[in-house]
Amino acid sequence: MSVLLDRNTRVVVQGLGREGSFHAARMKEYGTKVVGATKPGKGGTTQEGVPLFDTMAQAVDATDANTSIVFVPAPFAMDAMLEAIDAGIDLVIAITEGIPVADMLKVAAVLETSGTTLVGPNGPGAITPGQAKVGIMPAENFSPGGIGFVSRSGTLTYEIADLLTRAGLGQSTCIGVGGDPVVGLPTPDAVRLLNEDPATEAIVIVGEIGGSAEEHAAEYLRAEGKKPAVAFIAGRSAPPGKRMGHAGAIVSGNQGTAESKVRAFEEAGIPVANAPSEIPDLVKQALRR
Amino acid sequence: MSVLLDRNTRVVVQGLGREGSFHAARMKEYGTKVVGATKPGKGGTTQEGVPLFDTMAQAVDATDANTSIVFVPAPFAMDAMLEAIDAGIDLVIAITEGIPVADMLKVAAVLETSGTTLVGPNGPGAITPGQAKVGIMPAENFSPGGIGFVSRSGTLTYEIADLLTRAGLGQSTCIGVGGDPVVGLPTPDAVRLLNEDPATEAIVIVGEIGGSAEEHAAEYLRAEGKKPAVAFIAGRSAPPGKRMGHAGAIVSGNQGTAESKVRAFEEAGIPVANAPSEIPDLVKQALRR
Amino acid sequence: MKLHEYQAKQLLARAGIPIPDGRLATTADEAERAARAIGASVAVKAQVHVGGRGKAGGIRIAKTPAEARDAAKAILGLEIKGLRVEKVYVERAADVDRELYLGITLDRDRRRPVVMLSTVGGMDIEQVAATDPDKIARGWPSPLLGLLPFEARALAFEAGVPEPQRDAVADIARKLFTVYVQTDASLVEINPLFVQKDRSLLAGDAKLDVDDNALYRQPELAKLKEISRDEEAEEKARALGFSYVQLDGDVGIIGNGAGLVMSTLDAVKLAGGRAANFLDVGGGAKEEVVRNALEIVLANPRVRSVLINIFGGITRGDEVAKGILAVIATHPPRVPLVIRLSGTEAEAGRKLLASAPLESRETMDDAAKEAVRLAKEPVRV
Amino acid sequence: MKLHEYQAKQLLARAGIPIPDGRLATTADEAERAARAIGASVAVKAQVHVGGRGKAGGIRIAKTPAEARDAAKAILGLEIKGLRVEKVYVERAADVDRELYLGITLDRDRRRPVVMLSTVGGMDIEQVAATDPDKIARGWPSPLLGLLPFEARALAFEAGVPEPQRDAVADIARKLFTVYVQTDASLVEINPLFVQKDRSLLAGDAKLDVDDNALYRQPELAKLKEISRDEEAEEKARALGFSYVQLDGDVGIIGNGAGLVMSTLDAVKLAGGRAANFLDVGGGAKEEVVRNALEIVLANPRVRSVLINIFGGITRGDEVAKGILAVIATHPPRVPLVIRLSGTEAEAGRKLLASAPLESRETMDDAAKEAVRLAKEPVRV
Repeated sequence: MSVLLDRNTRVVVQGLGREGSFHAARMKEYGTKVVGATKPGKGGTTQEGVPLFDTMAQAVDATDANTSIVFVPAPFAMDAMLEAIDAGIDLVIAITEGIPVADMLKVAAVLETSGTTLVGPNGPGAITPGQAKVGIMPAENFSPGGIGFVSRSGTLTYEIADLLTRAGLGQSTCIGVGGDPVVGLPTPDAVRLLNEDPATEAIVIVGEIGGSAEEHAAEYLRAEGKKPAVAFIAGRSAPPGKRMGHAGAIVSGNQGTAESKVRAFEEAGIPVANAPSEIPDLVKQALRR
Repeated sequence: MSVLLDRNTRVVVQGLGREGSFHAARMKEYGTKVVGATKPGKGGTTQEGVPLFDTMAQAVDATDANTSIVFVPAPFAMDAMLEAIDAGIDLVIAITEGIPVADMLKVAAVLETSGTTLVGPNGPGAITPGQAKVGIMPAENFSPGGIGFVSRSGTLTYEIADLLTRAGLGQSTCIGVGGDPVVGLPTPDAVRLLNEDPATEAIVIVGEIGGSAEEHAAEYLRAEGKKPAVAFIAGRSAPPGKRMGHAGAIVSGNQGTAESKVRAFEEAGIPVANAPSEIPDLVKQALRR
Repeated sequence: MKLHEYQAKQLLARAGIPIPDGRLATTADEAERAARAIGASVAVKAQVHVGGRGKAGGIRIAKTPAEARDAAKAILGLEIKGLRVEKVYVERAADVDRELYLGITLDRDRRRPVVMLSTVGGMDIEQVAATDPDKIARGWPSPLLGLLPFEARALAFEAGVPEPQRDAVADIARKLFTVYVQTDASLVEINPLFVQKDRSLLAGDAKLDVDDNALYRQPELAKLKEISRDEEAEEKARALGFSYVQLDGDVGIIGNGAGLVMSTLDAVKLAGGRAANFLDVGGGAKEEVVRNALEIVLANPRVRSVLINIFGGITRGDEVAKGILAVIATHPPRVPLVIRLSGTEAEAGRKLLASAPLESRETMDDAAKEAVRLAKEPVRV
Repeated sequence: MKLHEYQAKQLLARAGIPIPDGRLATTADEAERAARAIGASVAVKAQVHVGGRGKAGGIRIAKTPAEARDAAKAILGLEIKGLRVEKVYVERAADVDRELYLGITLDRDRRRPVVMLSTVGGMDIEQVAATDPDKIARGWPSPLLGLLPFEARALAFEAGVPEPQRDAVADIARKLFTVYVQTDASLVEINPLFVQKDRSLLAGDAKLDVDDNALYRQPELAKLKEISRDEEAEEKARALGFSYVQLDGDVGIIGNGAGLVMSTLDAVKLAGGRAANFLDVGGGAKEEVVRNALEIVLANPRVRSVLINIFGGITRGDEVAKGILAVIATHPPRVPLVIRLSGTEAEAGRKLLASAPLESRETMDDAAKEAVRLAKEPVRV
């Protein structure tokens, strides 16, 4: 068991450019079933062993795909996501960064009435180690196990997965929810999936300053948490009022500060690591209790 | 039993102008629970015994209304319908005529993901004789009974209800679905409601040339009809290519002609009256079988 | 409301859709000057609000300005389906390789706009729809999101538009959808959409009908309204809030509600007569309304009797009766009237009419029979 | 991207929102002429991309053109929060009765725009939100339908806007929402929205921030971009595809991924040091990228050591190592470097760097400790 993706995951790649084809090859190497890619006008041909389709609808018809991964450039990403939703894809994972917020608001509105789950954009994707990887993460840092892992950050995800793996803490599913202000599966929703996943024994939540997703995740776990959890917040040293990178980590007022997030987790009885390196020990302690 | 409206119907009037207040009074006379009306800026006052509210949300909060009737002029009707839907009203009945199709397309899109049923626009409303009238029909033509009655036409509804009543055929619920090209509850959906209503013993369907709602209703009854039905199509003498009034009855190609509709009903084993005056006898014959 | 080709094309051009260089002309002189300014072979095209102008001689190709002059002379003043041609559009002739069809209208069943694209252009699309439905690719964009790029692309693939034009056609489809939304169109069509020999695209013809109910918020388009002589009566009726359609029988019809009026027409036909018109006075008819309605119906010289069928709802029978009495008193009609009043205050109305010089009947069928009988009687003097 | 008040107001005016008569001036002369043209008392307002200009002396009222001249002289050249005032906006003074607040921004939790309206205008709205949240009416319109009339009306009722202005405020809210959508704004605000003594409304101040990710499709707005001296380094970094924020410590930071870089800053702080900057090189860093990043970080004279923390995903460790070696070979850095490489091809990278004049560490914590230690050492000559 796992959430979002497993051995039955069948992926169509949307945007088989340089980055898309590089990562399609890495996903195949990992054993993910990459069943097709969309490339309008090239339908019926193949590229590096991947069958190409003109439209998502055709790709789904022909391959029974249930997942897509979006690499298309930001100006075309909304269209790609909506095409995947329209084609009835269960899980869309959007890697693209730099998508206008207005586009994501439209996508979010369409998601409200669709059966599709969107992970991202501007995230590394998701991986169920040993079963399927739909993303751009370096696979060697991940290993199968019982830790469900949610992160708003890309490279920090690899860092922490590496620490967990070295500590012998394999992962059930790792979900990079994406760093944009508007994402398809916000941290609280991702946490809920893992909380309800029988294969997940403990949850690691990696947040960032800005927004209040971590606070909501903490509230949820306080009320309904079924398993131990450990948190980490990046940006605790950030001065207020400064915008740190594309992550949308804007600190303003009392909302979204590291303090507010740390307090929320502590009030929910969830230990908060001071540095990524502390996470594995905290997880082990939490599992022992 | 009945469909859409009954003794528990609690109506808010949207648009208490000259026409709205005239018909609000007629509805109250009939015994319909007219619990309020919206008149922005007049919230907290009353008009002719009807409590006024600034917004639909306030009206629903204060009165527990489950139904609204829309009389506001066409340029503001979309807003009124969307306000009612947003306020969680179960049944919206729109009397207004002349609403742009583009506005109704937006309303229809919103309806798709709401729990609200819209009857109309550009129709006379609906009545469950003896229980509630939410519309502009002259009540004296209607009487309680077992005939479910769906009509695309306004005055023709009164005419036929009068004929049914005189023939001793009372009505369960009469639904004037409205004459516009885009309506909230098209004929087939209204027929489905009546087909599934235990209090309805037979169904009368009054259609018009244009569109294919009657064909779809016939198909539905052919497959799933549980009770006898009788149909009438207005406009059988209309020459092709002529547009007859606001009803949107445009005859073009092979679609939407009187012949096509009559054929569809006959193929479903549903007798079609040549004139409204034939309807009561056909209903009686159908009930006898 | 229908726009002329040249008006529709201006709207398309504003949205970025390529159209041929063209100029409007109302005289042969102007047409010649237009052809000279264009400096190439031109098409001279009648601007009338009916289809089939090509078959009726309303389109001519001219290789020189002098030929354009002759073409305009031949076309201007022509009657096409009863409409006199008063304007021609002089347009650079396209270098046509193939013809596509692109149109957007309402799909009533789906309650969405439908975008239709076909490589069988230049034909009557309803014909194609009837005989070769697979040749038309259809898409139903959400009215809340518009025609998305992927939807336009999918249409182009489904229709089989070949590579060199595929993206351009999808782009034009999206622009046309913008026109459809921004003009509150009930129909917008490019047929044919030319593929030229140099592979570029060009709107060959354009049709745009505006939703009459939306004209109040389309002031720029409302100004383009033109009323032909044929449509004058309909237009006059519309200005009074009526729906009026002239037919070719002799029984004038006045009623309230489209369905009721249509049924009245049907009843006249069943009684062996032929209706002279469709006239729906709408709701709440009073004296002045009745007078105006009678005036419009009687303006048709073919009318030999008038059947007034009112079922009161909003409309009150006594008000209608008063209206009729007032009209009879001041402008006695030249033909017999048959009245059928029912519904709200109908009894009061019938009482008022009891001694008036007209026939009153209780049912629609009886009233129709009487009106048909009277229409067949010799004309009273 | 931030717009100046005068630019934002032009966009509001174009959408039909009333703004005072105003003119831009870059000299005292121009300000005097502007005041004369306006012919009334004016406000002379500094145009700088920071808040709180009023308290900093950036706004003055002038009753005569001569006073406007003096006011402009006093304001132009002023430094407000480190930004030099180079333009003033001369604007007809409003006849203020009351002040409202109207703003639109993103509600991340609801994934919708939030429209906020309050009768407590002129204040810092975050202050009001914290102390008096009930004083702010909020609405969350659908991004697919826009701010509907009933929603705007409900906001005006909820905020308690009194009758004479209620409809006008609702109307302005809808127009402001159109501006928000059409400009791809991340924030648009009218604060204060003046109610004048004659009951009319007027935008007192206007703020508009544009979503940087949407600038590609907002060419007109992109042209309005102005870079202050403070922002030059950030801007230069952005042009190279980096995110850069200058801070006030002495440990220069380079990393890939916003979260990782933030964690690196945190690690430096935990190790007792202070970061000099935030620099995220993004994905796929190669030689030139590393060189550019180092150049930006070292341009800050406060930097006494540099910590490079790369966790390879798209980015390959060997490429990063090659970049560092090339930079060291051609432009030996003036301060010690500490490198931490992990992830894709990290081992290969570490091998390449083995003999280079820099410190390499296996973990983020160790690397941070070393960088902090080095920053505290006496400067090497």
